[in-house]
Amino acid sequence: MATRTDFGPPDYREMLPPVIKANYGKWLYHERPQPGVLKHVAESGDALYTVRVGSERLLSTDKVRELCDLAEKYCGGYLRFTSRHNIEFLVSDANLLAPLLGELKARGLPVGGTGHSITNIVHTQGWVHCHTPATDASGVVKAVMDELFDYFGTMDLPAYCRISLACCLNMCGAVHCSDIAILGIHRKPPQINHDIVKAKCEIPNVIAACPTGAIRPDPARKSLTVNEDRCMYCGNCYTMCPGMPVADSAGDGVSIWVGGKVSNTRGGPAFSRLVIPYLPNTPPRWPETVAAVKNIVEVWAKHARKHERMGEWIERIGWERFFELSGIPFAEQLIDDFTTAPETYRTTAAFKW
Amino acid sequence: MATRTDFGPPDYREMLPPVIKANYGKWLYHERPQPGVLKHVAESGDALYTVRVGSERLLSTDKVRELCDLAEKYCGGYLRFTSRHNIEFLVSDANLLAPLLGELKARGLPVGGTGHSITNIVHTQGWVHCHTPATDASGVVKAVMDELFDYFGTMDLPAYCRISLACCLNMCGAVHCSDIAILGIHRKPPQINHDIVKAKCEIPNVIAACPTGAIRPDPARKSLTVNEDRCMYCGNCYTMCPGMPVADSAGDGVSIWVGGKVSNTRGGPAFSRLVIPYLPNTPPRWPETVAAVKNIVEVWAKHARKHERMGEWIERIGWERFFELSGIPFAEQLIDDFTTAPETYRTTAAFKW
Amino acid sequence: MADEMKTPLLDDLEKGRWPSFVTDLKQAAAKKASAKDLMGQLEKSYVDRIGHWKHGGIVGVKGYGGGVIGRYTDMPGDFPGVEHFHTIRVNQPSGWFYNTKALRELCEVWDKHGSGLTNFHGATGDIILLGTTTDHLQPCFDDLANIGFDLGGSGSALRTPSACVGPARCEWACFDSLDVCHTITNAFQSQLHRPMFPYKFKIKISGCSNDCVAAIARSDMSIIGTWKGNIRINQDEVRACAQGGMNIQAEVVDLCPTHCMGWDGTTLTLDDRECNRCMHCINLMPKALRQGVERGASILVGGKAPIVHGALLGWVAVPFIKLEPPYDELLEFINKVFDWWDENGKMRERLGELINRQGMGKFLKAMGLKPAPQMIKRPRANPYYFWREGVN
Amino acid sequence: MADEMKTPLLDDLEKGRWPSFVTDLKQAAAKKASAKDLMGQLEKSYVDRIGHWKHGGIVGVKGYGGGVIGRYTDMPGDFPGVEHFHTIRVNQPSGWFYNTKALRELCEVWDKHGSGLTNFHGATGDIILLGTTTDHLQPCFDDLANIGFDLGGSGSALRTPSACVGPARCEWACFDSLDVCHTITNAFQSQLHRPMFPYKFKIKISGCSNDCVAAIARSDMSIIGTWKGNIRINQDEVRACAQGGMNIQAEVVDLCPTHCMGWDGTTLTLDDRECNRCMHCINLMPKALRQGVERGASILVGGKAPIVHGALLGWVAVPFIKLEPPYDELLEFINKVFDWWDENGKMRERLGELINRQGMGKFLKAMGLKPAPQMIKRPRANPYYFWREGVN
Ligand code: SRM
Ligand code: SRM
Ligand code: SRM
Ligand code: SRM
Ligand code: SF4
Ligand code: SF4
Ligand code: SF4
Ligand code: SF4
Ligand code: SF4
Ligand code: SF4
Ligand code: SF4
Ligand code: SF4
Repeated sequence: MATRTDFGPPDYREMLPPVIKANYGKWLYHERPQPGVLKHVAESGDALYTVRVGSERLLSTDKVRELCDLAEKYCGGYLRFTSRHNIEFLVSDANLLAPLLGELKARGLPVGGTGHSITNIVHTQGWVHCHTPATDASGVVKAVMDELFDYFGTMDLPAYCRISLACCLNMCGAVHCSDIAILGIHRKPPQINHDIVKAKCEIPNVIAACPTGAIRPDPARKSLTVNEDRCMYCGNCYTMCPGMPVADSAGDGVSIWVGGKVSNTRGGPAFSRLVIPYLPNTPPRWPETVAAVKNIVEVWAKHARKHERMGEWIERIGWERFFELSGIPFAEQLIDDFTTAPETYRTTAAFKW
Repeated sequence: MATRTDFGPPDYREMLPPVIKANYGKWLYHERPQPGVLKHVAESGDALYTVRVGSERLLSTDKVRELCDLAEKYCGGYLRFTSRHNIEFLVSDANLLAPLLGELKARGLPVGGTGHSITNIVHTQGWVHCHTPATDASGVVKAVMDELFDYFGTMDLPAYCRISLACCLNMCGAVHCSDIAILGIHRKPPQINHDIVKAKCEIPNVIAACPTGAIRPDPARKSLTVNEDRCMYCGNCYTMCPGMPVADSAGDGVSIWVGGKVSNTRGGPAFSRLVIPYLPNTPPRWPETVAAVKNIVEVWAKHARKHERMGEWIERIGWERFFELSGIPFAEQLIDDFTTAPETYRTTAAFKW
Repeated sequence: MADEMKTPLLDDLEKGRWPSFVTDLKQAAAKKASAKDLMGQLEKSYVDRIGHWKHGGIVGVKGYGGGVIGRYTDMPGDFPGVEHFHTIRVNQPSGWFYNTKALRELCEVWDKHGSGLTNFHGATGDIILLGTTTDHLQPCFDDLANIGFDLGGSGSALRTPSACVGPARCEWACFDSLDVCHTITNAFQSQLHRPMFPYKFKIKISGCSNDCVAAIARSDMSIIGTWKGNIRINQDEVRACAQGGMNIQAEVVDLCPTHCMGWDGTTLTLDDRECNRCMHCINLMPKALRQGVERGASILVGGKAPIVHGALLGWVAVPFIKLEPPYDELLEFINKVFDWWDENGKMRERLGELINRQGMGKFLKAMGLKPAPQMIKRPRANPYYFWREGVN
Repeated sequence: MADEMKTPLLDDLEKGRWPSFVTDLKQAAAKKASAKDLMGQLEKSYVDRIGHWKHGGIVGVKGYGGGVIGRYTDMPGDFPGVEHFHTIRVNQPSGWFYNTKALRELCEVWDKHGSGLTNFHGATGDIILLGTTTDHLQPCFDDLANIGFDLGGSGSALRTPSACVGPARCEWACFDSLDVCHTITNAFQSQLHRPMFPYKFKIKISGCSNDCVAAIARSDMSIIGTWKGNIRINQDEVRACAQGGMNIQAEVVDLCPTHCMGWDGTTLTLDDRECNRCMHCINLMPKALRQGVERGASILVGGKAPIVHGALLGWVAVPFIKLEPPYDELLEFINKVFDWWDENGKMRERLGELINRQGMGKFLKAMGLKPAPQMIKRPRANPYYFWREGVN
């Protein structure tokens, strides 16, 4: 029997609770009765309570079943996950809201992540499953969220603050547009294994993969050479070719980026910008990274106006002021020297002391 | 006798009228008593009246002597020129101001160019002296200034409006940061004369001169070939090599750019942006160009807020609105496709209909 | 088994108030040797400060060219359980909604064939089944097919599209994001399952410009809801907001990027002609303000992460498109994009990079789209433009 | 002679109220055959809609490698008077100030040796003597030297520096722009007169950030005046402005880019710490507001027109430098820049392009400058940075 293929994902309609089916596309407004709880009211008058629960994302089947138990008990057997990997319980019976919240509390499942909170950190595989990481993902996220935990369950920040993590420059966590991004970086050029290169790699593709043109053919060896002066350790050659590993126990670590944003509100989408070029990998709790993120959140929370995202605040006060207020030293690496550099230069004599 | 060399320009101190020598560096404030007249008051209480006179820049020695006559009659024999090629009479005796203005009027020498006026058009050589122009300079300037003349002698515009002209992409007029720029453009690839290329040109330098990499060596002929698909007629190869002329009677013409600025005030310096990719060369009065410039000035004058330069106004209302208000059709060439293109794309879903 | 293994570093991460992935690892490790060895290897990584996976290899299931990420430990002697430890990408239902029956079935399949570890969800949106052996891939897929779950994308293919919660639970969905996601996913099954593109292609779908799936930052094609016509204002509700403590002037009017609003203490005025539909005011007063009635989407193209030539945000290609079933215009547009990219793209060149290399003009022409100022922030500043045949 | 020549197209440009260059051409043509043939050729260009000059050749005077632009007609048969028609670039006095004696002497020299046509001034700032023959070049220069006028720059050399009117007539000059211009010009005479750089190098000097010589847009090095410390406010004069009809709130406070001002109808407040010294408020109220007392300049580098890689605006290299005679620190900095550029620049590579190619970090290091946030608008968005030796 030929395997059945191309049948596509399950129909989402089968996954919707009755209250949603009934009011699909007819929601009128929402409120946030308390942190972690949304109330959506439909034209029909129906109300749906959503309870958002923080998630470690890396779930065991046991944990998934625990969530199913809860969904069956309180939500008619329906639940969803969010685009930031949180769990959402969909409560149509208002009377079940308080009991659900109580049980979540009892089980240590944190409720929050709505509105002006710090919600889940979008992240990636790290040492758990990927072959190119410069840092771990789940461990750093756990350490940071433990420290920022109070911000998850409250909504008192000036605005949204989205934190993301990616364990290498591939940026699977799409950290490049986050209020705060934690990015794993390598700091040593690839250690070429010529035998592997020769046996397994398509030389022209590896050369084309290098953003800075650091790779040249080495025809004598049927391999490659790397101009180490031009290499900025992105690891893209390794993606293309197992003979060019870049990971290094001592060199690898974490960088911190701030001020990115995705939504089109006010100033619109923006890239995150490098503010700390390197912090060491210090498992299990990455205290330097945790402290850096916490400091940035706190400085922003203290100085920003209401509804001002990280980047909007910094663009208002100026980056020179951000470095002063945050106490982060201004490192040379922060000055762009890639092809996009001219956009970032101060092309005006107007700046602050 | 060896020629005397490297003695440098005349000492500016010899060129300063007594009132300036006496109050050098001690000016306190200025006023604009009327269009074209500045009054500078020094800490000493001394006042200096400057009368600014529009200039064609291309002056005959006779005209220079006429200016000297006036300077001797009213200004103790001193005058200056401005960074935009206007003439400034420096009147220290307030009683001579009115007579000077009278005589200027009688001679048809226009007074103006101060404050929120349209001052002289910075421009270049054009067909008068250069070898690479795509249009004339002095003629276009004369035609445009005749039409905008009333704006020179009044100060009722919302803000400064600096107009500049350059006759080719070398942009000697530094038009790239003007409120309105008139730029000569070619529209045909170079017509290669292989004999000249072979005899006179350094092949690698010509190749390096091409911004789009359109030029390749033609070793057989000891000459060059141009990939016409990649050529955008900048003429830089011709600058390097007489065998590659780009000028063309039918193809050449004028483009219009808006929204640039130099001063660091408010939004700071900015590049001008292309809005009309081509208008024909129609000597002696370039009516299409004159009409286009006038239209832009008038639309801006009508809609901008006080102190809002062309570019500041457009950035506030959005370029989509500028095209609507000005009635200028949006041409494909306006969309950047050079290396700077990504900066110019609309990377947000927020735009106006 | 479990008692031999010491993982003091990981154990430390069971402390603290945020849910711990280490707890999940331990739950799985209690049942599965592979999960246990995963923990062991991870502890080793924590000690060594480096990963212990080899460069991935290509593995898969019959008929598909993707959907599985091959993975092998570099310490098979120490951790034989993860000698093979491939992940399976399972296509999530639109909007990540589930009934518990479906979830429980998934768990069963995964307990049978894999480590018992998952990601809900991967960054692209798939359900990630984390770790199985090569010989289990086909049986696992067969069991998944039985419960109605198909694989997602990997490699140089269309990747699993994803959509925000949309009309299912959000008043701002300007079109049916779930249905569009489902329709696209089904329409392009072959492109999803059989890598034959120059590189990966991602589509993300947000019902409004709040962009809750971060489409603009990380998809080659973002479909983002928007509207035409006036924002509907309920002045009573505006006043209620003011009474409730909102500073309408400071929080709403002053932060409107187009400065098209006014507030005199009783009435909110809005010059809709100048509004750029950024959503800020509506976000702040969901009861008082509603989007215009003529709804549809903008399509942005070219978004992606930094590899190779730097990150790109998506940019406006289609300012407005109506999105109603059967979505023919949309599907046709996607097809055209695929064709043009497929034909012109170099190996590993994302759509945005190709457009940058060739110029947006060529892309627009190929798509039959008319250049419009809405597509750019501002016109070009350099004089390097063309008058070649075909250019207007 | 004059009566044979018909120039109907040029004649049309004698009409209208703006001064006509055609009148000047005719004045010169009445005296000089070269000027007459220039007119004739120009009329021909107006008919043909194309220039009639050949590609320039290299001509000059003894001891100098520049200062003259060679020019030859492509119609020597029709216009023999412009068979050679070179221009001489004469270094203007700082600030373009003249006494009439000097001007009259110049006119005499030019009537003797050239066409009698000039530009006051060229776009770089030189006096342009427009059109002479090769054999007149040296005698003309000798006569110029006699009256104290030296040549300006051309070719791959330092170009004639220029400065705004500055302290001579402007209350906002934060340093002596005329003196700095004069000092630099004299200090680098050899670099000005003997092309030996990779390409041209322009220096422009503005006494304050209004930048009245457009330095930031068109000079490889812009020296732009600025200050530290508080803007001095005369509240009476502020009120006088208000009484005079100025809307202080709308025109001044609301347009301040850093929003650091306040106005309550009687008192203007200003948080100088947040002021970026853009000059807007001072420009509007010159009697009421004065710059801070500690004055100096910022040095920006890299500005240029679009050829080859696109136009660049100057960017901040030295946020603050004191500028007082003998300006040693400044001259030393310029020397360092020359050396580094000379050593590293490719042929026809302007300073800004070299910095872009090598990275600002390398430039700063070579200059011994400490990286500061004032040098950038914002930090990098791409993760492509180095940890090589020498990088901090
Ligand atoms: C559930 C979720 C969509 C989904 O399909 O899963 C969602 C749901 C809602 N979003 Fe969102 N957003 C969700 C991810 C996002 C993202 C994507 C991301 O963070 O990766 C964004 C873009 C973030 C960015 O700009 O970097 C996002 C930007 C917004 C905004 C714009 C905020 C701003 O001013 O920039 C709003 C409007 C608001 O809340 O004022 C919004 C508003 C909402 C509303 C109020 C929409 C509604 O009427 O139901 C929902 C509840 C918000 C809340 O958390 O209080 N949602 N929202 C996502 C929850 C993620 C989580 O678990 O925390
Ligand atoms: C004479 C001159 C300097 C020189 O050394 O020759 C000069 C002189 C003055 N400028 Fe200027 N500027 C002169 C070219 C410029 C330029 C350069 C240019 O146009 O190429 C600029 C930059 C223009 C730009 O941004 O594109 C320039 C931008 C300013 C500004 C800033 C205006 C703004 O808001 O953007 C001021 C301030 C003001 O007037 O409010 C200013 C102010 C002044 C003051 C008031 C300074 C003073 O206190 O004396 C002078 C009289 C201004 C007037 O015309 O009303 N000056 N000024 C130049 C006259 C040119 C002409 O003939 O028209
Ligand atoms: C599993 C996942 C991370 C996660 O933990 O969630 C992931 C994991 C990998 N990504 Fe990714 N990417 C994942 C979402 C992303 C995203 C985010 C998104 O899709 O929204 C991005 C950024 C958006 C984008 O594509 O621009 C992303 C950008 C990359 C890149 C850089 C591509 C680029 O053009 O810039 C690579 C490198 C490559 O493809 O060669 C990459 C490559 C990889 C590889 C296949 C490693 C490699 O070099 O071959 C990783 C396999 C890890 C493993 O062993 O399991 N991954 N990757 C995400 C997919 C899960 C899913 O299907 O739901
Ligand atoms: C005379 C003058 C125009 C004018 O009418 O005022 C001029 C005329 C020429 N410029 Fe220029 N440039 C003149 C100021 C400028 C300026 C403005 C400035 O200096 O402030 C610029 C833009 C600023 C800049 O340098 O970035 C300028 C940017 C160019 C360029 C492009 C250089 C670049 O790097 O982008 C070229 C092409 C080249 O050098 O190969 C060029 C080349 C030329 C040549 C020599 C033609 C050539 O291709 O060799 C022109 C000779 C014309 C002639 O026959 O007389 N000229 N040129 C200006 C010099 C007069 C003076 O000394 O005072
Ligand atoms: S960010 Fe890099 S290391 Fe992390 S999962 Fe993606 S490809 Fe792997
Ligand atoms: S790590 Fe990146 S920069 Fe270095 S050689 Fe490899 S591809 Fe090039
Ligand atoms: S802009 Fe071009 S044509 Fe005009 S003077 Fe300069 S180099 Fe010559
Ligand atoms: S005109 Fe410009 S683009 Fe065309 S070949 Fe010459 S240098 Fe290249
Ligand atoms: S993107 Fe818009 S429609 Fe979709 S969930 Fe977010 S707010 Fe609602
Ligand atoms: S949607 Fe945005 S632009 Fe439109 S009125 Fe509201 S805040 Fe202003
Ligand atoms: S640049 Fe400043 S100091 Fe110089 S003239 Fe202009 S306003 Fe005065
Ligand atoms: S100089 Fe500019 S930034 Fe400073 S207070 Fe005045 S307007 Fe504001």
